[in-house]
Amino acid sequence: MLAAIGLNSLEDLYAHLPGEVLLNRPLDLPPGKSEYEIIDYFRRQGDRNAVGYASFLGAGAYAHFRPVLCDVVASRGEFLTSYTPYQAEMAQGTLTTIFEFQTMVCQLTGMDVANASMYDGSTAAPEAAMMAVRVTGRHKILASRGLHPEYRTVLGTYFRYEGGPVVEFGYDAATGQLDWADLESKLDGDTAAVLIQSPNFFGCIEDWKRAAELAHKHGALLVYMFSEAVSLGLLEPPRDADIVAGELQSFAHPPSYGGPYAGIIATREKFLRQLPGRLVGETKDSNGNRAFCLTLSTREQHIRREKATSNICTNQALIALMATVFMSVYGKEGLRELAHQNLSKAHYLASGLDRRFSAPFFNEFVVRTNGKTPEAINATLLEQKIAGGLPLGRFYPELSDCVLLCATEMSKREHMDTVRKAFL
Amino acid sequence: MLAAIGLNSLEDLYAHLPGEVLLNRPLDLPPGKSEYEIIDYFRRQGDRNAVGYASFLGAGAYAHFRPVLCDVVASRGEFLTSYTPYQAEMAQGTLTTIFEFQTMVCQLTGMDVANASMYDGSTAAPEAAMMAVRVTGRHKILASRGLHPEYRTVLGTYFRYEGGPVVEFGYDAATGQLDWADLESKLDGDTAAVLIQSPNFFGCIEDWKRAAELAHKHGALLVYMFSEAVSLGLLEPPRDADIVAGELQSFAHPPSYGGPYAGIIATREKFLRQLPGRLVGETKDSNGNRAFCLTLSTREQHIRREKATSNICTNQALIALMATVFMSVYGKEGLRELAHQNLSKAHYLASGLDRRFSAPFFNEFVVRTNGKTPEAINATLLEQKIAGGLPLGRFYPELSDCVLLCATEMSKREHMDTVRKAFL
Amino acid sequence: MPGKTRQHISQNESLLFEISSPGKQGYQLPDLDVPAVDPAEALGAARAEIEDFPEVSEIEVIRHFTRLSSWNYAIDLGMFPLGSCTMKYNPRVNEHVARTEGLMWAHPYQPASLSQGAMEVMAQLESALAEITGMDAVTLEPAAGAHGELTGVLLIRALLEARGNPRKRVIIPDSAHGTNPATAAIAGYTVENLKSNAEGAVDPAELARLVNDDTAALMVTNPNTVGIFEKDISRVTEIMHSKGALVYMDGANMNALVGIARPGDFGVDVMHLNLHKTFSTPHGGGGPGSGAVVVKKHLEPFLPFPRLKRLADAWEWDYDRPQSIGKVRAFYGNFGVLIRALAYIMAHGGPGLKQATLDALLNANYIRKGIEGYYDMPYTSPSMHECVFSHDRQAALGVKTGDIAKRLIDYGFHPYTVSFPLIVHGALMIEPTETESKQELDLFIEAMIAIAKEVETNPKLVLDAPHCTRTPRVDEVLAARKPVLRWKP
Amino acid sequence: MPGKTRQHISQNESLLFEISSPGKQGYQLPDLDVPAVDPAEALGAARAEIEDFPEVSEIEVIRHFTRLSSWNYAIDLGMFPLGSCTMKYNPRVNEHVARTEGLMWAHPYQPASLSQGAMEVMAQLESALAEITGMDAVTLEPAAGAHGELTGVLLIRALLEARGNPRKRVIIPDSAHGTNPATAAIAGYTVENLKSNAEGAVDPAELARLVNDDTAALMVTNPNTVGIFEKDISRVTEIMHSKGALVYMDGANMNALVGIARPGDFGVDVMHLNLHKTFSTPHGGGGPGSGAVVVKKHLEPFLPFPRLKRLADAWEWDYDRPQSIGKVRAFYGNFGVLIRALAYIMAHGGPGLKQATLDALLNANYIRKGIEGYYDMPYTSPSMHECVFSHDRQAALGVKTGDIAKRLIDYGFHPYTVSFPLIVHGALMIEPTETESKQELDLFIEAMIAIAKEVETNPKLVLDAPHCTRTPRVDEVLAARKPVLRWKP
Ligand SMILES: Cc1ncc(COP(=O)(O)O)c(C=O)c1O
Ligand SMILES: Cc1ncc(COP(=O)(O)O)c(C=O)c1O
Repeated sequence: MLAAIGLNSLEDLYAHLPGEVLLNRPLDLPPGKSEYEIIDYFRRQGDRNAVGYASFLGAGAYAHFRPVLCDVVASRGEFLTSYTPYQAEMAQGTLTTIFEFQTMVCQLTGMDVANASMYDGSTAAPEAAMMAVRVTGRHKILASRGLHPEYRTVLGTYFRYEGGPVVEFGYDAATGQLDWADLESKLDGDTAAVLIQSPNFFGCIEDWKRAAELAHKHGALLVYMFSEAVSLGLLEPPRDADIVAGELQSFAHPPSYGGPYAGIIATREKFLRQLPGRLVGETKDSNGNRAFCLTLSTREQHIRREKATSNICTNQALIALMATVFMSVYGKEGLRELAHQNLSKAHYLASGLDRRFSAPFFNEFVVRTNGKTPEAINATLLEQKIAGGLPLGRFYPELSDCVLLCATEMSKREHMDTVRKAFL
Repeated sequence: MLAAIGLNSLEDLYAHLPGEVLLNRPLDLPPGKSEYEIIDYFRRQGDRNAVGYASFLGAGAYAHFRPVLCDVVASRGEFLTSYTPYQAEMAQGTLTTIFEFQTMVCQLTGMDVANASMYDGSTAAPEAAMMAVRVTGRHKILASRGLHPEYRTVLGTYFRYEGGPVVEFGYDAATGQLDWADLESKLDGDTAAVLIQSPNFFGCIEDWKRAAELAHKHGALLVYMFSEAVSLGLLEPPRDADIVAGELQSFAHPPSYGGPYAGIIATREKFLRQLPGRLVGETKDSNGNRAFCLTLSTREQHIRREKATSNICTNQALIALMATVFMSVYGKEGLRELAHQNLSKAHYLASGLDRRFSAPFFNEFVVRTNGKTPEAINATLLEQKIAGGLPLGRFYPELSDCVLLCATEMSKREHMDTVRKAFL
Repeated sequence: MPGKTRQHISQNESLLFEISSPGKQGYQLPDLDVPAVDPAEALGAARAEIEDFPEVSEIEVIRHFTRLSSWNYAIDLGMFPLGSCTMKYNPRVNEHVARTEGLMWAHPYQPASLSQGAMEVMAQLESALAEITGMDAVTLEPAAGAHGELTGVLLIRALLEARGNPRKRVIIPDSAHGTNPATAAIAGYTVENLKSNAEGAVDPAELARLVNDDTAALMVTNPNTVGIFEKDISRVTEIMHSKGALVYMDGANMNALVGIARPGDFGVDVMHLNLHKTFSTPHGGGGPGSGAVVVKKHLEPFLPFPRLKRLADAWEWDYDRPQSIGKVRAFYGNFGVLIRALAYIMAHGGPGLKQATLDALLNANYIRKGIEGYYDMPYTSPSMHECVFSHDRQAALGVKTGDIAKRLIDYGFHPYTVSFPLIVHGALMIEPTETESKQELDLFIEAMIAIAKEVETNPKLVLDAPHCTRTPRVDEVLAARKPVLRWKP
Repeated sequence: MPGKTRQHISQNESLLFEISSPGKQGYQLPDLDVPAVDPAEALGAARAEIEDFPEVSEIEVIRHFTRLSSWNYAIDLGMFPLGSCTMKYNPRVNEHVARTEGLMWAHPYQPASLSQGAMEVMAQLESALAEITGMDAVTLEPAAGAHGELTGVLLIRALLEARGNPRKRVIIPDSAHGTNPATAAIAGYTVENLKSNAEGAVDPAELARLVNDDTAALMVTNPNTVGIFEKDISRVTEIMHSKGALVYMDGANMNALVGIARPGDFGVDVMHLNLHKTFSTPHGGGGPGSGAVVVKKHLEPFLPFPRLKRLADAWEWDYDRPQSIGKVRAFYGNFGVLIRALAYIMAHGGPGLKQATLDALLNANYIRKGIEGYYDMPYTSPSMHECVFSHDRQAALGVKTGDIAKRLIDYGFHPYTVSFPLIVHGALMIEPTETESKQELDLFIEAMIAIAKEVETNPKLVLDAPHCTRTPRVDEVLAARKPVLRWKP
């Protein structure tokens, strides 16, 4: 091949680079390893993490059972090793699954349109907020303190230079739901959106109907966020919200130490043009048969450049595919039953414990540690191969005597009993 | 659907069965379990077995590294969930891989033709022997005591009613190779075949050239068997043998507590019509393009019934496919290097130990335990999470103070050192 | 270089050997952590190289097999109504659990103390199969159905020998699968053909005429290969037993009986099960399978060794079986397949297994009803899990069952079983299994009807099928006339 | 019921919602081992049902997605020469290790004492990326390239702010990828367009003219999007630095430099890497990716928190980062993708990574040589890892780059990147990557030449392409004119 292009050595391929930019030594990295050694290495690293622990951690990353089919489908090379479906004629597989994904997300959220995925729930927050800014022409964002603390941090990072402030409003010390008075006092004519999360970070269900009324009264949009997608199996879809954004990790993806996950954004038809991210639409092929393709890309960076609705390009397609398979396997009945098991397990876990908040909850809730420290309780649990809940002091100093506990369909009764004992 | 076939209840579907044959109670089996519980159950059973042990067991089942691609390919539904490729027009995938399998088996063994697989190495022995009986019209089978003891047992079971005796000949107490005098003394005009294994059960390399000469001198066929396929990466292909039969488990399949494995039979062109099992042949489709299909089925049970060359129907296709991928991944150089690593590791393990036999060996060998009992040595190794070698007394009373040790490319030096210490 | 004889690359995948070129590698081994040994020195002679063995890169391997897989049809792509093959859905969780580390890496000779989990799995499966069949003991050693048949006939022979006379003949209905006679022959018996009656079933009178003191056994398939339950089965087993002969049942069609009738309850002495049929383990393009054999108490002493034995607190392998026929296979059987079968049984549970049977019967009868107006039915007794038609009506117009099968491919289905059983001239043997949806069945019926009409209006269309596959009709005669069984440079 | 509008079932897969029918189930949950709670009671209001949500069986799920997958083209099926996308082989061992139990089930909030393995993996990757790029510090938090760009520009802004003035403008060459300007805008900068010179490269003089005290940074891609190394890059970075501005490098094309040149050595202050390009993590139909950002020491204090911190004998997460820009994503990044990237680096090792780069350059130049006689080349400087042509010669005959791309599909290849970069009118942007064999490259060259000839002899053939796919030309205009973005009953 070298001969064919008239070169003598591979080094000639970059002989034209200016000398001063060249690396004139080998990379300081060990020589290549075999498959066997690589598997061995990661196996050893994995074993240094928690293996075989029962976990009661939630807080934005949930351990749900993963139907085997999710990996079976996502492991097929035709999906795994294909690119963004720009060439519709040879990507109908991916395009069809995204169209199904968009549809199911709409069905779950009660919205009209949904995109093909965002990076994750935390980045969906600023994307939704920026969308609201574009829609309303206003600049102020109101974010509930019940919104995942890390989501709020990300929101702040993105908005630092968006020209408008991100103002937080509090939660009701008794119920754990948003503080209506505080919210109302901060709503004004420049408010673009109100961001709430339900179930919120404390696991409490928010009253989105009332929040929507309030926001709309001031001409702001309501952004309904969620970090536990399974809750949508039982909760009323937030029909009055203007934008629904959240995290689908619960659908088939393991906690995986924080990523990759998949965010979603869904909204009403009328806001479609302001939606960020990729969209798949139905159309016809030249034989007149139904076909799908990427569409409305005039919103996107590769066409609109600095005027795009977002800078997102690569998204989380494969995770979205896993979620699509997950939703297909569980289906209408299954998703409801799954949610119901989460609800029941969490309420079993909560029974007898000193819950900090009174609001209804789904599969997470906050408990007081009464005397003991959260750390002490978790330490005793660790000895029994149980990863306890999240001590809240880190994110809410005022709740430093509280722990956020989560139960899912994977939580076994005997482990829950052990946890409960630790709190009594 | 019931209505469509004019029935009222599902029970009507078997109402015509005579009452006395009906089971008039539910099956005494527990109710159905979920994926989650099933995975949990087998996980628990697996954990009751040896997990995380280094093993030096061989003796017909070998722990070799499995290139990831083997499972990736064999897990594709198109291969995994297809049937025997009777309908060539929709099975070219399977047919092509079998054709490649047959070819690679021929290249490895130095034979002209190979079939699409047998159940395993042990059943390949009687199939090869019965084939020799058909070819020669003779009835006596001579089997080396160096042939895997379980293979010999299976041979005996199959041959009990074949009309001819299975006579064993011994091994040389010093070299561990076959006892030439004993073999020669038992060869006669009614001998259909001489079965030898190389490397034999003791790991010793046999002189198949000389064995072939001897067998042929008496008009018998030489059947060359192997249980460790990796040895073919370095050993001379047994070109003078008339039939080569063996076990391919080493190529991509884990020990899996004894099965499923995959047997092979290869032979010379002239014996083709007596070959048992399925064969794939090259042909053309109606466009004149190369295509493949099952062929020469007039040898088989579904056509020939009681006169078939064998009663085998279902074989080990998927295991053969894994082996095909394994051979493709390693290829010409790799298989040789793999064999070389096995050779080198085994010789490292053997160094300093009191080998019972003097013959050259590949990746297995017999050691004396000098004073200690094999059981005692293995007990101490077990404490260090090492599964030691196979105590031979069980199969060879005269070797009850000996252990059969095996090393593969997966054997780590530190573990080998531990094992060696245990013997000193 | 592989030329694009047809435009699309998926239209002409080369053989590995044609992709191969010197020096290409798809593997990497760890560095050797011990001194390298010189092969020639250590082994005497070492081979120079593996002549013509492929040399390809990793990406070429994955592409080669991925492309090839796209030429296959499979259960995962659609209905696979092969009669007698029970091509049902293969649950993927079974594949998952079969790869459980502690099970897949278990060595057959590792100490019993480190094998309790594997033995527990086998013990659980044995007892479930005994309960399902109504038999007393089980061996999981046979690797497939035919292997199970051999095991079973050897058991019969061993028992008769123990009683003093192995006898000479095994009676086999003319409707039986080829493995039955082939097996009897290996066990040293001569095969006596039993003619089926007008319903395609065993005729007790005819049977009684044949049986005598030389008769070792009857090998009967129930439901038989025309999908009909042998209604006289109890009478049949009596006849055999009254003559001191035994009854072997071919259990390939057990998918029709699980949960509703048990061979052990109607006089069967020994039978095999195809775990790769009734119990959903994947066929994998031809195997592996498992041919578990279940027997009545009187045959138990002769079962292959080793046998699972329960000690106070653990399982052990019992090799002390003086009357055993020996071993039919090394080690203990196709363990990996056994895991899958147990997982299937666990997932269904007792009620689920019966439901599956009922759905299998329902689907078969739904198809029968749907197409019986278009194809001849040689035997009209009620169908169980499969229904068998003949091509007589179509053959009269020059179209044979094999042609109809090929045309079915164009409609997106794998063909039914062609020209088996032999007692049906030009058979179309259709077994949908319980895992097909009504939608898929309706599409199949639609297709069969459409083809029946094509045979009348445009037979050539059917005779030249398939038209929609990348590979049109393959010349099997040419393949057999001058066999090319391997690639050569 | 899904009718067979086209004969073969693989020719018309329905949507899940069309296969769905009430009561069908593909799941089973364990029995609830705690008291069942009444949803309405516990939650106030519970939804009645998920309207129109699919109800299908397990076999229907596997068939649906297996069939759909057969409509896709992928790296596993053949060459995917998308310029700027670095579609190289995705080693399967990476998928395997990403599913290591202790890693995949690690919860981001589990105690550090139970996360040392995960942190070790990230630390290893950070140091490898620093060495490869010649930079001082790394954040693995960004989820993709564009996300990394945003992180990088925010870092620049934070540094400038710390120096007293964030400045107003970011200079971006007109050849840049759309994410560059889109990103600058989000970071609150106005974008200033830098016209490329006759070689499609940055013109130092022109740049010097533009930079002033309002200039925050230059976002440069090197090699640039026409596959040419910016030979004046050192001069360029000097110009920026001399004006107190910084240099951001878009590292999407890093596959051309690994092991031969390091951005840290030619003045780049901050850059992102697309681990899903250069480091082989699969694109998965559009993601997930990872946009690791590497920076020089002066930007380190501003990196997103938390940062890995080495204690005496363990890793911990350091949240005490007063100058940090904050977080760009929850938790620590796309960990699962990071595992794959590290596995890739380990498999290649130092020498292997450089070899991969050389092979990538070789393959791109081999293709350039092979087809440059048939397609116009707007910029003739030496190509690095990709080569960019224009359709001018073909457009004169009425055939555009998009048409040539569709025709390429008929030859079994995924098209190159169409009409990017914008500075090339009707661009054909071709990046083969190092993992393609000479055989595949020769087939591609053959195809490109054949098409060039078809354009002259039979343009319609090209204009109407593709002809060999199950889906012919798709109407994208119709899709955009009246958007149907979801299925409705
Ligand atoms: C009726 C019948 N008997 C026996 C067999 C043989 O079983 P196997 O193929 O597992 O050896 C089959 C399978 O084809 C069969 O259909
Ligand atoms: C040159 C260039 N820059 C930036 C990007 C954006 O990277 P990502 O898609 O990972 O966000 C891409 C990928 O398409 C690219 O090609």
